[in-house]
Amino acid sequence: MLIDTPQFGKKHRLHERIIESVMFLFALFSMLITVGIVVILTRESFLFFSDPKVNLVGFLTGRDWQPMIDQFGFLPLLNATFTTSIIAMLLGIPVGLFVAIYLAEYANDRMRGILKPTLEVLAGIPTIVYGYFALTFMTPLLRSLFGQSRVEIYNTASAGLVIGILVLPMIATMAEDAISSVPKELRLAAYALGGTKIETTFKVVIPAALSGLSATFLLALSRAIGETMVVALAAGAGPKLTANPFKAAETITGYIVRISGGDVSYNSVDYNSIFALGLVLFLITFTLNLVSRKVSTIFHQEYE
Amino acid sequence: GGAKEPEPVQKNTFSWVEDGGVAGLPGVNPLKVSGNIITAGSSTVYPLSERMAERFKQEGYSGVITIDSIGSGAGFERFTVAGETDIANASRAIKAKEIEAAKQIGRNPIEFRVGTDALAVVVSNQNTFAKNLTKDELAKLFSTASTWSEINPAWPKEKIQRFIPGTDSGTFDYFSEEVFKNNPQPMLSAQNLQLSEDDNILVQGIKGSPYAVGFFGYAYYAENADSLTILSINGVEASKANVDNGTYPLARPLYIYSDEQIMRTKPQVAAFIDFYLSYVNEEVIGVGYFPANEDELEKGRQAWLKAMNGTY
Amino acid sequence: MQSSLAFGSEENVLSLMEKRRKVSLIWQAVFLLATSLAILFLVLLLFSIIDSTFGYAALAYEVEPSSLVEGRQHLSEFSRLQLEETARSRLSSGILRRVEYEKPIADRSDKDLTALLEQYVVKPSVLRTWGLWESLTNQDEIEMYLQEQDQAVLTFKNWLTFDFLFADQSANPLYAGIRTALLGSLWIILITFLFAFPIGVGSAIYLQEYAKPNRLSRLLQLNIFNLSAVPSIIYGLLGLAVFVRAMEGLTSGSVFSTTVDTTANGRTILSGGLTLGLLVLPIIIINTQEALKAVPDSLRMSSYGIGATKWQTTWGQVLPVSIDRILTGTILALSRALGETAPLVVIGASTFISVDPSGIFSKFTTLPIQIYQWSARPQGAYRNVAGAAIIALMILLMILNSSAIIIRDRLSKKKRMEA
Amino acid sequence: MNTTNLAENLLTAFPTQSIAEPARTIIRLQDVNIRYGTFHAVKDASMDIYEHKVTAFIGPSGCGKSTVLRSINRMNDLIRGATLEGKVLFNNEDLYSKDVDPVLIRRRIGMVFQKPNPFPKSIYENIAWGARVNGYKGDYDELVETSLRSAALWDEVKDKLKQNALRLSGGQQQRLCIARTIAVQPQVILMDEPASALDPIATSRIEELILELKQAYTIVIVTHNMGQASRVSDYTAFFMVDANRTGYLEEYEQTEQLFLNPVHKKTEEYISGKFG
Amino acid sequence: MNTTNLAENLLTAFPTQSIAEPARTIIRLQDVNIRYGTFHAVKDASMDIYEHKVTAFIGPSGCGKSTVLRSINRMNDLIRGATLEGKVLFNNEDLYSKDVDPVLIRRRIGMVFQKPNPFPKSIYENIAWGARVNGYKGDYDELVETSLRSAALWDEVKDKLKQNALRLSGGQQQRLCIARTIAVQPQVILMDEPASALDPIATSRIEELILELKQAYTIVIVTHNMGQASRVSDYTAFFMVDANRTGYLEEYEQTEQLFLNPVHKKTEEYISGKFG
Ligand SMILES: Nc1ncnc2c1ncn2[C@@H]1O[C@H](COP(=O)(O)OP(=O)(O)OP(=O)(O)O)[C@@H](O)[C@H]1O
Ligand SMILES: Nc1ncnc2c1ncn2[C@@H]1O[C@H](COP(=O)(O)OP(=O)(O)OP(=O)(O)O)[C@@H](O)[C@H]1O
Ligand SMILES: [Mg+2]
Ligand SMILES: [Mg+2]
Ligand SMILES: O=P([O-])([O-])[O-]
Repeated sequence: MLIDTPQFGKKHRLHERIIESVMFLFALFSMLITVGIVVILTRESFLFFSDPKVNLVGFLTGRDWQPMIDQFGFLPLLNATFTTSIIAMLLGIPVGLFVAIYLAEYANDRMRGILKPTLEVLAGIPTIVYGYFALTFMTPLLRSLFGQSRVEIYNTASAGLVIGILVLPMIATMAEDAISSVPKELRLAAYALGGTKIETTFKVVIPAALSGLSATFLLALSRAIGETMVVALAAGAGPKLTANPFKAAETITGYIVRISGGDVSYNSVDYNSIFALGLVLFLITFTLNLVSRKVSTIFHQEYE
Repeated sequence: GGAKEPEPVQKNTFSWVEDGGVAGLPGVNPLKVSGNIITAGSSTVYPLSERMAERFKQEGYSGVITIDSIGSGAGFERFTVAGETDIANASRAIKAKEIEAAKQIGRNPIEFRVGTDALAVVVSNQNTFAKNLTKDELAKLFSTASTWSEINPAWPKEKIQRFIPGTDSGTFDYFSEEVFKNNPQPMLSAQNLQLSEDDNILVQGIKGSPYAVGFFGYAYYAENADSLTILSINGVEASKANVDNGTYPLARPLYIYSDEQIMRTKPQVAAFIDFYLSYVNEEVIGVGYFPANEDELEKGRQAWLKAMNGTY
Repeated sequence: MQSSLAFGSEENVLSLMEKRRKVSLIWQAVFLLATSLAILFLVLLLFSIIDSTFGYAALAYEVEPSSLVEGRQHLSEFSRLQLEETARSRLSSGILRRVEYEKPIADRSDKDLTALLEQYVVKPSVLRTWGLWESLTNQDEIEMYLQEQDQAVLTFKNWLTFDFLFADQSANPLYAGIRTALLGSLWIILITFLFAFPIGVGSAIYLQEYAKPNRLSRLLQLNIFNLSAVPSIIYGLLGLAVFVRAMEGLTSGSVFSTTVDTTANGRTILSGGLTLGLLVLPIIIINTQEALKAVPDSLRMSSYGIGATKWQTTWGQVLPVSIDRILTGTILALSRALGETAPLVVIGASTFISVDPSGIFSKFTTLPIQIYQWSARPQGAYRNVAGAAIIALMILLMILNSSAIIIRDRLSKKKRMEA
Repeated sequence: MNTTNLAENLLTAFPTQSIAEPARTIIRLQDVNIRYGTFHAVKDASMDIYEHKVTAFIGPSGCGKSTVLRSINRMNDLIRGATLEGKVLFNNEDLYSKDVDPVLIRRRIGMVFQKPNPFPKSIYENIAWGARVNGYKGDYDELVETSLRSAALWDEVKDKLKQNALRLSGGQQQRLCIARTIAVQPQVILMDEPASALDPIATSRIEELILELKQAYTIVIVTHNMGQASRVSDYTAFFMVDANRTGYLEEYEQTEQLFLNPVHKKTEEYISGKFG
Repeated sequence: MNTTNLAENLLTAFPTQSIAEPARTIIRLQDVNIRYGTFHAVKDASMDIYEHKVTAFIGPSGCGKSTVLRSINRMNDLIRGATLEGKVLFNNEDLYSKDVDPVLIRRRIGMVFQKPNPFPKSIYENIAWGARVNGYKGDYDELVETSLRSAALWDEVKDKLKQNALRLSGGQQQRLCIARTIAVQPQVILMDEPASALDPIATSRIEELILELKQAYTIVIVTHNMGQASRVSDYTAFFMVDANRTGYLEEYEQTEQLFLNPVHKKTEEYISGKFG
C-alpha cells in the first residue's frame, strides 16, 4: 500500500486541536480589549466619583469644569464636543453625500478612477495634519471672512469644519456603498415611469438607501466625537459653556489630551477625571456604533 | 527613607573628570560621558535644559538624554513619586510635601539654581492701550474683571481673553502664589480662560486678539517680541538690570533638582549637572532668560561638591 | 371624464419638463460642486503643508563672516587655511575637542569645516520666515522687513533637506531634524506589526474558518466592529493604565535584566507599539476576514474532498491565495498606526530625545508626536520644520500605501491570469 | 364618485379591433443597429409595430430581444457603452433625434420588467410616484384606484394601500408594476418577460391582463414561452443570432401565420423545440 | 523505473465485471433524511451502491441529488445547518457514528465537482498536495505520473507539470481534478455533474474516463443529461420532489431496466422529457 490506511476511528489530531484553540484564544483577545477598556475606565472613574468633592449629579449637570478648584461639571466639555461634531456633520454629511451621489450615479469610470484614489489619499492623511491645517489655514480663513474681533484665534468652528473635511472621505465612500447597493431594478423602474435622474436619485434611490446612509452618518458622528488632534490644536484649551462656535472651548478629547500631555499626576483627581471623561466618551461612541450597526442590519434585511 | 550613608567610593574614579573646571567644580570632558539621563518638568526650564543638553552632546556626550516638557508639578511627580527621572526641571522651588514624597522613595532632592526668569505678562502688539499694570490690577485682570474698562475706565469696554499656563506648570503655581496669595480659585474661575502646557498655544492665542492677555516665561516672549508687547508691572520693566537688582516683581528662580544617590550611581547625571552649572551663564541669555545671581549659583556648586564629595 | 387632462395639455407637459430639466441640471451642478470642494480641500491641505516647507527666511548671524576674516562676506569664500585657522581659534574649547577627537580638523573636508563654522561660530538664527505663497507674491513686504532689520540676511529655504531627515532634534530650528522621530515611528510600527498581525490574522481565521454561527461568534464579530470604531484616544487611556502603569516592570524591561540602568519607566517603545497594536487589531481582523471571504468555497471543498483537514486546508490552500489581500489590509492598518498621535500623547511619549532608540525598552518619540510638539513651539520657524516633517511623514505613508497597491496589483494580475 | 365608470372608460375608450382590421403603425424601426461598446448586439432590424396590438418578441437567449425592446423607449441610454444607429419612429417622430427628451418618451412608452421591481414604498405611493413626478394634477386616490383596477389588483389590495409593496406576492408585485405603468398613461407598454419569474397561476392572470389592456394600449412583450406568445400576441417577431453572436430579425408575421406556416427554416426549428 | 507498469497495475488490479455478475454492496443508505435547518431536503432515501459499478443519480433540479451525494462522504458537514438522520454504511461501517473521522472518510470516498476547481498551484502540486497531507511516503514523481495517466491527462501535460493548473482548458482541469482524487487512492469517487460545464468533446472524454475508472473504483455520478446516464452507468437512481419541495428516491434500477422499462409513471414522464 502506498499510503498507510488507518481505521475510520477518530485520529487524535492534537496539533489541529491546539491550533484551533490558539486561534480561538486570539479571537477572544479582542473581547479582552473591550473588557479591559470597560474595566479600566470604570475602575478609575469609580475612584473619581468616590472623591468626596465629586458627585454624579454635579458631574452631569454642573456648568463649570475646573477640577483644580473643585468644579466638576462636564457640560462645557460635552457641549464643545457636540458643537465641533455638529459643525463637522453640517459640512461632512451634505458634501460627503453629494460626492457619493456623484460617484454612484453620475461619474463615469474615468472620473471615478480619479476621485476614489483622491478620497483615499484624503482618508489616509494623519489627523495631526488636519489639526495643523485647521490652525494654519482654516482659522485664518474664518477670521478674515468674519472678522478678527468676532472669531477667536481658537474656536470650535474651525476645528469642526476641519473634522468635517476629515470625515468626508469616510462618509463619501460608505455612502457610495449604500447607494450603489440599491438594486438597479429600482432605478430602471423609476426611469421607465418617466422620472428624471434627479427625481430617481432623491425620491427612489436615496430613500431605499436610507438605513445604510443613516448608519454611515452615525458612524461619522461617532468618529467626529472621538477626534482628538484637530480639537487639541484648534478648538481651544479651556472648558467653556458657549453656543458661539467662534469662541474657544475645550472638548472631552481635547481635555484628555491636554491633561495627559502635561502628564498626569498619579492618583490625582486630574488623572482620574480623564478616565471618567474617557468613560463618557466611550459610552457615547459605543452607543452610536451599536445603533449604527443595528440600523444597517435592518437595511440588509429589507432587501433579502 | 532618608539619605543613606554615602558608600565609600575611590577618588577620581570618573574618567570624565578633568582639570580646568569652572568656579571650583571639576572640569567635565563630555567625550568620556555616556549612559542615559532622564529629565522631565518645567516647560519654562525646557528651552534652557534643551540648550544645555545639546551643547553637552555637541561637545561629545554619547548617551541618551530625554527632556519631557510637562510642567514643574508633573516633573516633580515623576521625580519624587514615580522615581522615573534623574533630574526634575522646575520653575518654582520644590514644596515641602514633594520633599516628603521623595523621602518615601528614598530620594533626597538637591536643588541647583540655574537661572532667573522674568515672568512676562504680555498682550498682543495690536493692543495699544495697556502698557503698565499694578499688582492689584494684575490680580483683577486675571480673575474677576470681565472687560478691560473695569481695570481702567480709559480702556475699551471689550471682553478680556485670558491665556495662562496649565495648572501643572510652575508658572501657574508661581503666579497664583505671587499674585493671588496661593489661591488659584479666582484665577481658575475667570471667564474666557484658556490653559495650556504648550506655550505656543498661549503665544498664538494672545497674538490673535487685541483684547487677549497672558503670561509665561520670558523666553517665550523674547521669541515673539515682534508680535507681542510685554507689560511693565508696578512701573518696572522686565529687563536684565531690573531682574538683577530685584525690582521686577515677577522675577523667579529656575531650578533643576537631582539626588545624591542618583548622581553617584549614574555619574553621567553628575557630569551633566556639573556641565550645566559650569556653562549655563553662557547660554541663558540666548535662550531668553537671565543669569541667576552669583550667590545662588555658588550654592548649587557647593551642593554638587557636597553630594559628590569623595567620589572623584 | 378625460383623466389624461389631469397631466395638463401638451404645452403644460413641455413647460413642466423644462422645469424638471432645470432642477436636474442644478442638482448635477451641486454634486459636481461638492466633489470639486472635496478635491479643493485636498489641494488646500497639501498646499498649506508645502507652503510652509519652502520659502524665504530672514536669518541673523551672531558673528558675521566678515568679522572672522577681513573682506569675506561668506564662509564659502574662505580659503582652506582660513577655514582651519578660524576653526582652531573660534570654536569653543569643548566643541573643538570633540571635533578633533572625532576627526582631526586637518583631515576634514572644506564642506565639513564650513558647516562646523556655520553652526558653531557664525550661529545663524531665524528672525522670520515666509511661506511659499508669500515668498512668491509678497516680495514688497519682505523687502520692507529686510530694510527695517539691518543685519538680516535673506535666503530661500527648503526646509525638507536630506540633512533634515538624518539630523537630531535641536533647539535651533535651522538644525532640527527628524531622525530620532523617524526611527521611533519605525520601531513602533514594527512592534505593532509583530503584536497585531499574528493575533489579528489568527482571530480572523478563527471567525471565518472555524467559528460556528452561534451567539458567541456573533458577539465576537459585533465586538470587533465596535472596537474598530472606538476613538483612538481611549486606546491611549487603556495603554496608559495597562502598559505604562500596571505592566511597567515588563514594558520598561526591568524584570528581564539589570542592564536597563534607568529607573523603571513604562513609557517605552514596547508600550507604544502594544497600544497601537490594540488600536489596529480590529482593523486587521476585519481586513483579513474580507480577504478570507473572497476565497471561493470551491477551493475549500476540493481540499476537503481529497481528505485534507481543516487546518491543512486553511494553511495549504486558503492562506496562500489570500495572503496578498491580508498583507494589503495589514499595511493599510499599519499606516493608520503610523499617523496616530493622540494615544501616544496620552501614554506620554517623550519630547526631546537626542539619541536614537536602541530597542523596545527605549524611550521614544514619533513623527506625529514631533509634529505636534513642533507646532506647539513658540518660534515661528518650527512651523516650517513641522511642515517639512509632515511631508516626510506623508512620504513614508505613501511608500507604505504604494507597497500595498503593488501587492494588490500583483494580485489582480494573478487573478487576470487565472481568468 | 363613480370610479368604476372611470375604469370602464379607460378600458372601453377604444373598441376592440380584430386582427383582420388594418392597423396603424405606432412604432417603426428602420435599420436599427445596436452595439454595446464594440460588440454588435443587433443588426439591421426593421419592423412596424401596430397600435392596439400585442407584439411578441421570441428567439433564443442572447439574440437581442431585450436590447431591441429597450431601444424603443431609450432605456438603453442608461446602459454604459450602448449605442444605436438607424431610426426608431414613434408616431412618425424620430425618438433618437437630438431635441427629444428621453424622459418624456418613457412616460409615453412605459416598461415592465422581468423581475417585479416595486419601489420599497407603500402600494399607494408606488402608483402615485410616477404621476407625481410627471405633474399629475388630478385626484390621486382616484388615480390609484383606477390604475389598480385596470391591473386587476384592486380587490386584492384595496384594504392595505398603505402597506409596503414588497410584502405582496410576486404575481401581485408584477401587476402592481403594470398598474404603476398605467398610472402615467402611456400609449405603449413594453414588457420584458413579465411572467417568467412567476408561478403558472400568476402567469395566466398576467396573460389575461395583457389581453384586456391591449384595448387601450399598444403592447410589446418579450417571452421565452412559445405558448405564451401564441396565446397573447397578434404579431410575433422571431429573432436569431448569427455566428458572431449578433442578433437579427429572422421573421416577423402575424402570430397565427408565424406559428402555423413559418416561412424560414430556422423559425420552424425554433418553434418546434429543436434548439434554444 | 516502470511507471507505466504501475499505472497498468492500478487499472488492471481488478478484473472487469459484467453487469450481470452479482456485485458487492459497498455503500448502503438506510432511511436517510437530510435537512438544511428546518427545510427537509431529502426524505427516507434507502439504497445500495455496488462496488465497481457506476451509479447515476438523475432527477429534476432541486430534488436533492447533490445533497444525497454529499452525504456519502460527509461533505454536508461543511454546510451550515445541514443535518442527517438515518444511516450511511460504508463497508458496513456507519459513517455517521460518533467516533468516525470525516477527514478519513473523504480520503476513501473522493469527490469531483461540477465546476472544475483545481488548486491555484502547479499541475504537479495539485496532485502531490492531497497525497502529502495524507502522509504519502512514496515517490511523488511516480505518483503524479500514474495519477495523470489514469485520468488520461498525462500526454497532454507531461511537459508542463510546473505550469499553473488554472491555465488548462476546462476539460483538462476536470480531468486534473479526477487525477488529484485518484492520487489519494480512494475506493469510491463521487462526481457531481462533472461534465455539465464542459463542451461536447471534453464531455465524451470524461465519459470514456469514467468507463475506464470503474474497473478500479466505485463511481457515483450526478447528471442532468439522460444520455450520459444511460451511456456510463450500470445503475440509475431517479429522484423526485414532492409538493413540499422535499426530494425522495422514486425509482432505483439497473440502468437499462430503468430507461427501457420504467416502473413508475413519473420516471417515464421524466425520461421522455415531459417535465424537468
Ligand atoms: N449591458 C450590456 N453590456 C454588454 N453587452 C450586453 C449588455 N446587455 C446585453 N448584452 C449582450 O447583448 C446581446 C443581446 O442581449 P439581450 O439581453 O438583448 O438578449 P435577449 O435576447 O434578451 O436574451 P435573454 O433571452 O437571455 O434575455 C447578448 O449577447 C448580451 O450578452
Ligand atoms: N446549502 C444549502 N442550504 C439550504 N438549502 C439548500 C442548500 N443546498 C441545497 N439546498 C436545497 O436543498 C434542495 C436540494 O438541493 P440539491 O442541490 O441537492 O438539489 P439537486 O438535485 O442537486 O439540484 P440541481 O440539479 O439543481 O443541482 C433544494 O431545494 C435546495 O434549494
Ligand atoms: Mg432579455
Ligand atoms: Mg446539484
Ligand atoms: O512649565 P512650567 O515652567 O510653568 O512649570
